[in-house]
Amino acid sequence: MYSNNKRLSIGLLVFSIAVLVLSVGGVGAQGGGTLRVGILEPVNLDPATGNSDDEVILNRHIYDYLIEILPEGSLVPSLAESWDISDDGLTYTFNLVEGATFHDGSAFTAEDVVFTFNRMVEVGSSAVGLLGQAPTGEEDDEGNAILAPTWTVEAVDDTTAVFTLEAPNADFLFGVASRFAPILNAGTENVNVLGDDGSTANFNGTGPFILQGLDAGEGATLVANENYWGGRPSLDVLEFVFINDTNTQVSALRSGDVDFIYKIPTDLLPQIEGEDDITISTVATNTHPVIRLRSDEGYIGEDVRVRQAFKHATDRELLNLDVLDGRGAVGNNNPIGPVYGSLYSPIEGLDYDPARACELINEYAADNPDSQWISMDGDTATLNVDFYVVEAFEYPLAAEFLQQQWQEGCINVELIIRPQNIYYGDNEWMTVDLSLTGWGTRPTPQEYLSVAYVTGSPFNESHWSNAELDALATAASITSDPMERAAIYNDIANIFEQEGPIIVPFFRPISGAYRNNVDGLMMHPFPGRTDLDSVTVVGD
Amino acid sequence: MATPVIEARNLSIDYRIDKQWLNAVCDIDLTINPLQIHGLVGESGSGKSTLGLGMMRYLDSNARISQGEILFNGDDIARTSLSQMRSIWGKEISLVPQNPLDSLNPSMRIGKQMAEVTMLHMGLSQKEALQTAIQALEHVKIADPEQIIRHYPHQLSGGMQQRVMIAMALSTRPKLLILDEPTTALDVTTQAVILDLVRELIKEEEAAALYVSHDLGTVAQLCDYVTVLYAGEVMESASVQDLFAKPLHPYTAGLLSSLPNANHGERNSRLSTIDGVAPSLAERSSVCVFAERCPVAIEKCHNEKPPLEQTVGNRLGRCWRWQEIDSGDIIPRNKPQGFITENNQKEKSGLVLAAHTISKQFGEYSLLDRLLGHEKNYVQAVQDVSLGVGHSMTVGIVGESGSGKTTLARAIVALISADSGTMELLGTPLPVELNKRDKNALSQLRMIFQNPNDALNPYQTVETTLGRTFKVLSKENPSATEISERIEEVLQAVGLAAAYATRYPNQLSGGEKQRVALARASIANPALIIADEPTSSLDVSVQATILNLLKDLRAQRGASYVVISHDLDVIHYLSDWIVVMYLGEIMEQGSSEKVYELPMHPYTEALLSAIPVPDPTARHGHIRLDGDIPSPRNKPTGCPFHTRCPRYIGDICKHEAPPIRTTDDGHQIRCHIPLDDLAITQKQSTPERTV
Amino acid sequence: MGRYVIRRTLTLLLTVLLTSIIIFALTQLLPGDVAKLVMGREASPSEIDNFNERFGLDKPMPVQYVRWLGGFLTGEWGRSYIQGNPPVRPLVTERMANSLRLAGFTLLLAVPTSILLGIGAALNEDSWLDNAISIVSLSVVGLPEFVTGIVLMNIFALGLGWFEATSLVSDTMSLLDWIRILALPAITASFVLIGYITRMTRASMIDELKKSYVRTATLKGLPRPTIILRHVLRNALLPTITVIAISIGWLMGGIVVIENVFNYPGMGSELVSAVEKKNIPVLQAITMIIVFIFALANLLADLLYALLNPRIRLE
Amino acid sequence: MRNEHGFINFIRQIAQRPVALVSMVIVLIFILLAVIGPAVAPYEFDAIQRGEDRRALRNTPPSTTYIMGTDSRGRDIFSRLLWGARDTIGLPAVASLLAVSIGALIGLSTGYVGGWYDETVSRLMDSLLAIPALVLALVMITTIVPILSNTEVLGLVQLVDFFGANNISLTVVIVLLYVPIVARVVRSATLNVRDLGYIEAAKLRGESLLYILFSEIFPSVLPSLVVEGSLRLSYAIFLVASLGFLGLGVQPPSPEWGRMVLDARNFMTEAPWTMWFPVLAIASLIISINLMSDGMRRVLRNEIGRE
Repeated sequence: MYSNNKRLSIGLLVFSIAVLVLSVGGVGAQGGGTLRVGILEPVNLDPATGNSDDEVILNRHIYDYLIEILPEGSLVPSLAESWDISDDGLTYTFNLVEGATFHDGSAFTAEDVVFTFNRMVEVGSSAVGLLGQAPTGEEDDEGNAILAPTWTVEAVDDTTAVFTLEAPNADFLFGVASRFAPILNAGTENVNVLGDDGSTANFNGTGPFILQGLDAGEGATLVANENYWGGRPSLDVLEFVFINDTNTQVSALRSGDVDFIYKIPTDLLPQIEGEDDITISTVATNTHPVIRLRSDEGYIGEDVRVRQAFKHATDRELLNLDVLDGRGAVGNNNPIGPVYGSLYSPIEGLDYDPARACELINEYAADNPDSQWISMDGDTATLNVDFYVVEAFEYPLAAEFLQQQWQEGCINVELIIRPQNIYYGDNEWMTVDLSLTGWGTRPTPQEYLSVAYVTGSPFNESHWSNAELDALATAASITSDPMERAAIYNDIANIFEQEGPIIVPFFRPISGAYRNNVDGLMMHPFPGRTDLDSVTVVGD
Repeated sequence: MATPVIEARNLSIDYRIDKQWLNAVCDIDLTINPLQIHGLVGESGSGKSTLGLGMMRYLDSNARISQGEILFNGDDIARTSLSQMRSIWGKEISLVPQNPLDSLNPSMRIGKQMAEVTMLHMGLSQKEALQTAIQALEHVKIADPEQIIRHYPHQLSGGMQQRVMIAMALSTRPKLLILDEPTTALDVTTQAVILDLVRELIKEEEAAALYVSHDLGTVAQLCDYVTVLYAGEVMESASVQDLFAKPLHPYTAGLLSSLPNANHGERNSRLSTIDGVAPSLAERSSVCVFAERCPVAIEKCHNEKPPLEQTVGNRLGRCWRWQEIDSGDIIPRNKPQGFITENNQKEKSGLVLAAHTISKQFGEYSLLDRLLGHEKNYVQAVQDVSLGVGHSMTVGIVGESGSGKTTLARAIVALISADSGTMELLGTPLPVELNKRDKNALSQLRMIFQNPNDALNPYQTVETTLGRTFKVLSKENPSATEISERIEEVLQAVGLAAAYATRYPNQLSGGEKQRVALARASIANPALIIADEPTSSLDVSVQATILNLLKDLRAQRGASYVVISHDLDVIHYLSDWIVVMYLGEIMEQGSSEKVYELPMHPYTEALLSAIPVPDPTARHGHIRLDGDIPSPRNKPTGCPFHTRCPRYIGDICKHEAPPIRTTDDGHQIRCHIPLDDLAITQKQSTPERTV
Repeated sequence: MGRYVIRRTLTLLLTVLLTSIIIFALTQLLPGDVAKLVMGREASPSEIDNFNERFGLDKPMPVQYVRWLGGFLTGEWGRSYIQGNPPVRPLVTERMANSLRLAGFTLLLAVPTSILLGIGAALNEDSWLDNAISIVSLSVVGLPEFVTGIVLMNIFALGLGWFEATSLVSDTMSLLDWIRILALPAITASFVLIGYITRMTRASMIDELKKSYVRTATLKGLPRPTIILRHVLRNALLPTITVIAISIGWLMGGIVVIENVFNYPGMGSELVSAVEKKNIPVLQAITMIIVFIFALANLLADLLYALLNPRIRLE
Repeated sequence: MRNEHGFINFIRQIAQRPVALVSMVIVLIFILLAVIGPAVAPYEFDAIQRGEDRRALRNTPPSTTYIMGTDSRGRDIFSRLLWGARDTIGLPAVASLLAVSIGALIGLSTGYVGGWYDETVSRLMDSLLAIPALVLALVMITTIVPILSNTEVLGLVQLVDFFGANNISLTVVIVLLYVPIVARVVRSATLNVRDLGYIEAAKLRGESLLYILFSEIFPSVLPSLVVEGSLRLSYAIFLVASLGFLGLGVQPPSPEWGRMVLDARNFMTEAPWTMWFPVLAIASLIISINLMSDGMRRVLRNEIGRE
């Protein structure tokens, strides 16, 4: 009770100072100011499971990670001052900062780390997959294999937390740094659940900002944490305004109702480019659409010729030009893009050749005269299939262009544009023959493989199973040497190119924009992880 | 002679219809002298209401005074501004309108509405005005006026509402009162009371009045002087005695002789009729407007408009031939003839229709009512009614509103299902529910509806309506030619040319519609036709033709009729047997002569007494009933009539249902008073009527 | 009258109950697995189980309905599935307050304007003024709200800068701030209302003017303004009052499009987002509130009508 | 007395009212466009430009080649409007026709038969009316589409394939929303004539229920049905456009006008024509329908007044 009141009074004090500063109209000594960020309404605020940009950006300012991933991809200390990895790669020892406190005043200790990571297992966080998990051999009621983590965590003393792994995991640190792993206060029961009176006591982090109020559907107000262990942030107030439509976000930015937004549809960019008081910040990311053919038995992508035909029929360069005005990076049909630097392999792919596509379709048709997808016009075969497209970014537009391109390659598709709630909520993305799914940026390329491409991976939407790929992926997961890893990924890229059931036409850059009175802002490739605590806002 | 209260000279009022100004009333000369009640009589469309309201300079928004002047207090109010009229309206000239409920503001208390007038014109304070209103209400014999001023209009009965209107009109002691059909919406017993009251008050207040009405009977009873209007023109104008004694205009003569009691009980002769229909506004000609329908029109009448000139004595008239009429050289009306009876089936034994103890309740008792513990709220519309109809016989059912006569008729044809009781048609049982009746029953038992305007489907031609009826009801499947032959036949029988077959109802006049309805009822040769108020919405001149037609049809085809009417004269003229109903029960039934000429039951007696006789020399019936007809919801116990009965004999009437007393000839009377006692007093009162 | 009130109230409750079943059934049919929608497409099975258990979604539907109804009636409206799972009631009541503000402001604009226009048109029936008013009111009533909204926004917010284009509501706003935000949505909504109410007022006014009691009043010698004000208006406004009351219901829930255009945080826009996110507790609470207000507004309309109309009141 | 009867007379009287006449002509033109639009449109509705051309053709202002300019995807707005007339008018027209037919049937039968049947059906209709139209539409449309597209009911599958799940569900929504309203109007019109002499005369000659409903009562409710039908049409267009604007109606690339406004909204300042043309089209269509039905209503009122 006492601590609550204290926290409240500190909050009030801070807030009144902020208001005072603002109302005077001047800018405090620290630069300060209020930054208003226009975001979509966050949905799931549980730090261990909330995964969208809009969820992460809120949590990452209230909480701290053990390890921070910088925009360019490197891992730097945060709550963990340093870490040691044993030679066998099975023991990770984290040395924690001293003097960090949670917003309610309690001290940060290794117990909090243990609590956080164990809770992730409890609530079934996706991060567990990154940290490492393996089948227990048992199945649940619905026949899904029950998985168990392959690591344990313990607190050696207040400032030392140790993870012990059953098998080496080259990306383990990325798991620790993942967006699902902000450090919670040990013992918090309803993490990030508002109190009956709307109180924010359960948003108890060590982070640079304290959540002051959260109005469902409207916004969240965060105030600077005066006692932040890393030094008080420059901003006095960080305000998130929920605007559920990216176009409206753009209008709000232009009218000055918000200072920063981070997801601007490509076709709106030209109009902002003309604005004097707005700066556009574009970061290359690994965000990409995946056009995937379901490849298990009885589905359209079962025959590798069909997969290849689709690739030959797709002019990825042109698509990048048409859809993104050439802003994207042309992909080469595997999920690992140029942002991963050396891990990206710029292989020579199957070239755009609609005639070749037609040949392949014809061959396929000759071998499968009864195929439900084939229709014959004289000697020419045409492949007909429904093309499900998720309604996100400019993907529906891309689908329209693809539809036109494919026609020249003897592929005739009917577009079915689906809102996300149906496409994902009704599991269409996991079941239909041909679809376009969006994939966002992941800190490590390995994640794509383990989540969606190796045999039996939980979101293997194409249901592809390739033993060679599986073996290479496993090898990569335990290889920490970058050169060796790059070589493995190169092999993987070749498999994808020749046999893979997916087309990755481009990697989409993400553009944010801020008003020119915002200073020191640097967009993160995963925009939700953009760090705003050193940003200042001048004047108003 | 005193200066007239108001005088119209050459007054014409036009209406703008379809971008054209049409003459509604034309060239009117009308003078009302002090203390005079001036009757303005005419059929529908004659312009009497336009003129009546026009006299007080009140015109519809699409009307104008096109010529002439109206002199009131020496000023020509036809030319004054509306704002000047406001100081006259309600103060010097007041209106008692036709429909009191519509004429009162539904959301304002009676007292406030009344007070408005005196506050405006007499400068009274609200308190004084309310006090005046109470006095005014007392004046019109309303009991408990302190309560009434707090009521809203809908809480009062029609008679009370009209008393309020009268009280309001008289509250500023106006010089002139315009009464626009003040009793049309009222029952005959209430009408009698109101007319008495009006006459009394006007005399008392020393006002003059213009009484606008279609009813020659009330005019004869109330007025001193009468102006007859036809197609917007004055036909004749005379003192009430002169006019009724000797009409000098063929129209007036025709009107008077078309009344059902004009034959003085000669029930087997035709009524005199006025053929044709009145011209519409657009059809009015520059010749004699009545020439087309006039039985004595000569060529001149079709070429020149007769002037309104002074005729005998103080009378005015507009006819080229008034001298010949006056001298008795020509009889200005159609000659009534007897009815030609072809196949008289009167001798046939047995009954066409026998109904035993028919009862019908209305009202609901919902689940919610039960939950809230409300009393059952039934209306006993018809109770234990039995009657029989013989072959070629007409049974007339008479009663005021709420008497259950229409309910009874509808129960017989099964438009509503009787709750209890049995019926037989031509000796075979007749189910009470319509869907259980077979084709034979349906075709033998037909009905004519009250309102000719909605009796025919506006979207079907006469041919379609008649043809469908014939096809559905005939026993064999008639061919198309048979159907069209039959249509021609019945149209002829009801006096319509074959060309009418292709017309739609909106191309027919009211009388023509009722003829088609009659044709429809008789097309499949029914044994019994139920006619519910067949003439009540028609003008007297048209009523006569329909009444004649009904009689003709009966004479020729031998069908039986049950005729329902509130008009005892009509019933008497048509029927062999009369049934008198009150609050759902039969009070008296007997042969037409017996009931009409020697009524035994106090109610029948009162009813007869209330009928205004179109003869100013006849003494008014003296029996007046107190109060209003009780609501059927709160039907009195015992004898239903006891609350108003002038011969109430005590608690027995209140607590015990009266016995049915039957005389030798089947005359039945429900009354506690023994027959002999009833007969004695009746003999004293009946000779007063010059029937 | 008492009986009438009881009957109407019972009917209202019955209707609301029936509607709640319809709504509940519909929400169950909404596409997509709730847990997946909330937890994200890559949620693990255990995540989903946790979620379902936490919100009782593993129970059979009738059980869920009864629980929900019971909770709703006792004021325990549950917690939102999303955004820190705030309790639903304060969330919805806040939206309701916003909607009420907008509704109130709209009525303030629309009612006097339209009644004056209606009376003006009726008193000059078939004149050029009447025709002009009729054509304009028919036109604005037919325009989709997004059309008027966008036009107004272009002119007054983006062009002239008088009002706000988007409605960013905060707790510390002054009345003037509110007006700047409410003005455009309210004007947009009042266009529709003005169309309706003007026509209704005109029609009933014309009907009333033709009634015999007006003639009676005229022939009492009362001046025209007195007749209009004292006699005609009260009767003529009866149907108008009904329309106004009903439009409260519409303003509270039916102006989704307007709220969308101006990004106004009313119940309508919350409803849309609840449908999209399948945030069933919020969705149900909001629809129930809207239906209830809608029904209540209708009831209010009927009762007002009855109260002002002695013919019904004294029945 | 009138000699003409029925429809011709009705049209003639409408022709005497300039406002009603003009709006009727405009409505007819729109309907004509819905029928022949695609045939006369200079370009395909989904003719998006590819490659380098696209950048140049995006959001170009009106010119002789593209008389209403192009949209953000380089598509000819004029052509899209012409193609879109079918979705914008056709679907609401079919749907409101269905709603009017079903509503008329329910209204006639409940009004005439009465009793518990009337009570039950009317209560049900009231419940549907107790939910604001757009709210019901929102919830239903998101519900019906997936149900339809996942259906395996034979016949329905073909229907969905042919018309599209979205169009069918829009139609169902409109029908569900408007049937109660139409039924209410027809019911009260039926109640007005139910007890008239000519209906009772038909009863008394033992006519069947269907004959009475359709041959005797229907003609007299037809005028109010026509007026109500045209009102419903305008509301249905309104609704489809509004849902399109909310992104829930007819799905792209179909050029439904409400959806066009939604898409154009982002370019409100850069390429205002992309928004103004569809806005103008919707506005003039709906205003014309309203003025037309108002004209019809006035003519009908005069008719009744005169009889």
